[in-house]
Amino acid sequence: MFQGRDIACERGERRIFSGLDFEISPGQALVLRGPNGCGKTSLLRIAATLLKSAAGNLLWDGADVAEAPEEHRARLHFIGHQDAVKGALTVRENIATWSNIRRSAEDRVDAAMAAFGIAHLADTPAQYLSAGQHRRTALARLVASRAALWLLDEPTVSLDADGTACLQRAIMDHRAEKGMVMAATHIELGLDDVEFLQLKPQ
Amino acid sequence: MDAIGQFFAMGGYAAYVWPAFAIVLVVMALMWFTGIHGWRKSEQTLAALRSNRRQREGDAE
Amino acid sequence: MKPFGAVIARDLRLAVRQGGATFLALVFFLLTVTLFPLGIGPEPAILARVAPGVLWVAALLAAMLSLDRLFQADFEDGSLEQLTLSGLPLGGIVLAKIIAHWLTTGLPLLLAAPVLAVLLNMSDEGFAALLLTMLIGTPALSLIGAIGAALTLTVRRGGVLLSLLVLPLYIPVLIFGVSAIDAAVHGLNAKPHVLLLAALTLAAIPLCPWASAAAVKLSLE
Amino acid sequence: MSMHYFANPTRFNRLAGRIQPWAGGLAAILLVVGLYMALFEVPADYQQGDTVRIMFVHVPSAWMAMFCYSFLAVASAVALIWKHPLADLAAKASAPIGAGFTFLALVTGSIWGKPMWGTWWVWDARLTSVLILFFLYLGYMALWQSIEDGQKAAKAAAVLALVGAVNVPIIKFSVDWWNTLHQPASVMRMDGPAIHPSMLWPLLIMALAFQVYFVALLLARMRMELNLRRIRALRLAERSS
Repeated sequence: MFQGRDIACERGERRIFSGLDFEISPGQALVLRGPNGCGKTSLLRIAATLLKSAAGNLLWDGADVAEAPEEHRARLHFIGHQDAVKGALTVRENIATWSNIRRSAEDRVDAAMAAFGIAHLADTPAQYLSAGQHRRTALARLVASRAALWLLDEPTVSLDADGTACLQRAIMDHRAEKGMVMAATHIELGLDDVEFLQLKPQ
Repeated sequence: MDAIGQFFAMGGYAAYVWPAFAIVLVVMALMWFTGIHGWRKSEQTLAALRSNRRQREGDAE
Repeated sequence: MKPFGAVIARDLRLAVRQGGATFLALVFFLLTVTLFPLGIGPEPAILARVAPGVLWVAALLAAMLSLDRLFQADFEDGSLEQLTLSGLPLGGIVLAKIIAHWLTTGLPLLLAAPVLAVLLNMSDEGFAALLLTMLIGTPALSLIGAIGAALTLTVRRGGVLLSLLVLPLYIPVLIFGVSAIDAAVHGLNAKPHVLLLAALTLAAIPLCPWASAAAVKLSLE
Repeated sequence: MSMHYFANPTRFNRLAGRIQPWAGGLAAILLVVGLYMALFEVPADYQQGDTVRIMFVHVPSAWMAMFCYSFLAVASAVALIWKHPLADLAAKASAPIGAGFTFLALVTGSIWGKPMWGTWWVWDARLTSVLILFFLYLGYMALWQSIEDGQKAAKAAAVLALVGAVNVPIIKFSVDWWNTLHQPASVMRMDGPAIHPSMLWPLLIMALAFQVYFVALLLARMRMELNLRRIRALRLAERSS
């Protein structure tokens, strides 16, 4: 169970949002809604411990995340606007290096590439790939890592219809395995029983 | 007259003593006035920004 | 493979694949050293006299110029962000990247130094000291340089600023390094200088990654 | 009265407003008294003649150069550790003043040395350390300028100040070490002959004058930085509303 209590966020001297609560139980997905600049990305970055919240705290199964940030980071996977894909490395290497660094199992790399339809590009250096294929490589890392919590910031950017379908399937499988998802997205991901969190502009 | 001349000669080292003191005073004065000027200008800009913000809020009500 | 080793392996593989970085550092080192005889004149006695200083200054500049490769590329494509989320403390990640940077910069400079010492007609007693001080000193260059690289992460064209921040901090390493070689060349006891240099590097190992991590963290917010 | 009593910017602004003119006036008086004593009352030195008078501006400048950097480092530590809102302003405001004093210490030092050594610059251990300190100031100020986001710049500068502060003694030690290795036949040690009593008073008065001058100018610059921070916030709010 991943909870946020009375979270507030400040950028520069401006307060983006405050007093925000949310709760995600295993197998559940929470989609953030709201206009641009209302703090969707900031909330995701706070949940990923990339950004310190101005107030409030995050709880994982009741325990405060701030006490053991490293543990929290080891159980989440954050997909931001950037793909973090190295042109000099092949697709397989791009995925495998991250599973090595995150100590997750090697064998899921092939399953991950298959899940996002890039298995045929496994040994092609990433510099020859299109933006969509870069995005699929980045998203494939979600499947390759054993992260319980997926934090997705506009995951479908530069994905085509087929890519989006792969993402939906991956999310469904992830939720079936009691995984949790928190996503900021405009496109209807077509997921059933999803919670929504409306962020109001300040 | 000689005492004053003798004083300014600084025992023959006038070319070193006076420039040293002059540079110190000039640089300190420069730092002082740029500091004060910068502060005054920021006060004016802030006041200007605040007044037209109040004025804009006035129109909005 | 332990995550710490995985980060080093990743950086080394990237450096090998992209190839240029080590090569550029070595060519810069060679070029800078070659400038000095052209400037000072080929007279062997003079060259021998300035050789330790020239070698160390050139190596130091070569190491500094390749510092922006440490974080910049990973910062721009989002990899640095992912690295901070890898469950490994940021200080550990930074130390791993510094080791990879040293292996691809400091070590090659170390291997090239004796060859260039011949160019400068350095006396034979100095060679052992040159290698020893470079072995001990170049890690300190990568460690201290990492702080500058982290501080100038969010700065466009931060290269010049990086050198302004880092060069003053390199001075102690330079002084102890060169004085050790000079002592060896003159047959004096080089031990105290070498020990001081080693003390610098050992102190830098825990402190610099911690400071660099703090600087990286704030530019990622 | 907790540390944060003065943290409230408006209270600081009012307080600084009251202190600033008095401090400025006091600095001016002390300066006049000090200069008068230095130039008129103190006898010429038997060895250096009248050039010793330069000591009365060189030594206080060098002291202020060191003091400002320590002040900057402490303010940065307070800003980083206790998140005191005004501490990073104080650090940012004190850097140019410190750099100014370092520059003066270098200039007066080289003028003072010229008659003795016949050259404008001698790689004396003390002067070299002050020169390196000057680079640390320039690096610190350059870092502030080159990061747009005010909060990030403050934190980055604070980290740099602390790293610099740790390195100042190491650099000082290594330069002294280097100096003893290449000991030029330096005729005169930089801090001049033993300071006999008649010189002590003008030196202390000059040092106090510089110190009070620093406080007055620091307050003015801090209020300016505070205004600039508010101006930036207002402009940001305007742009996005």
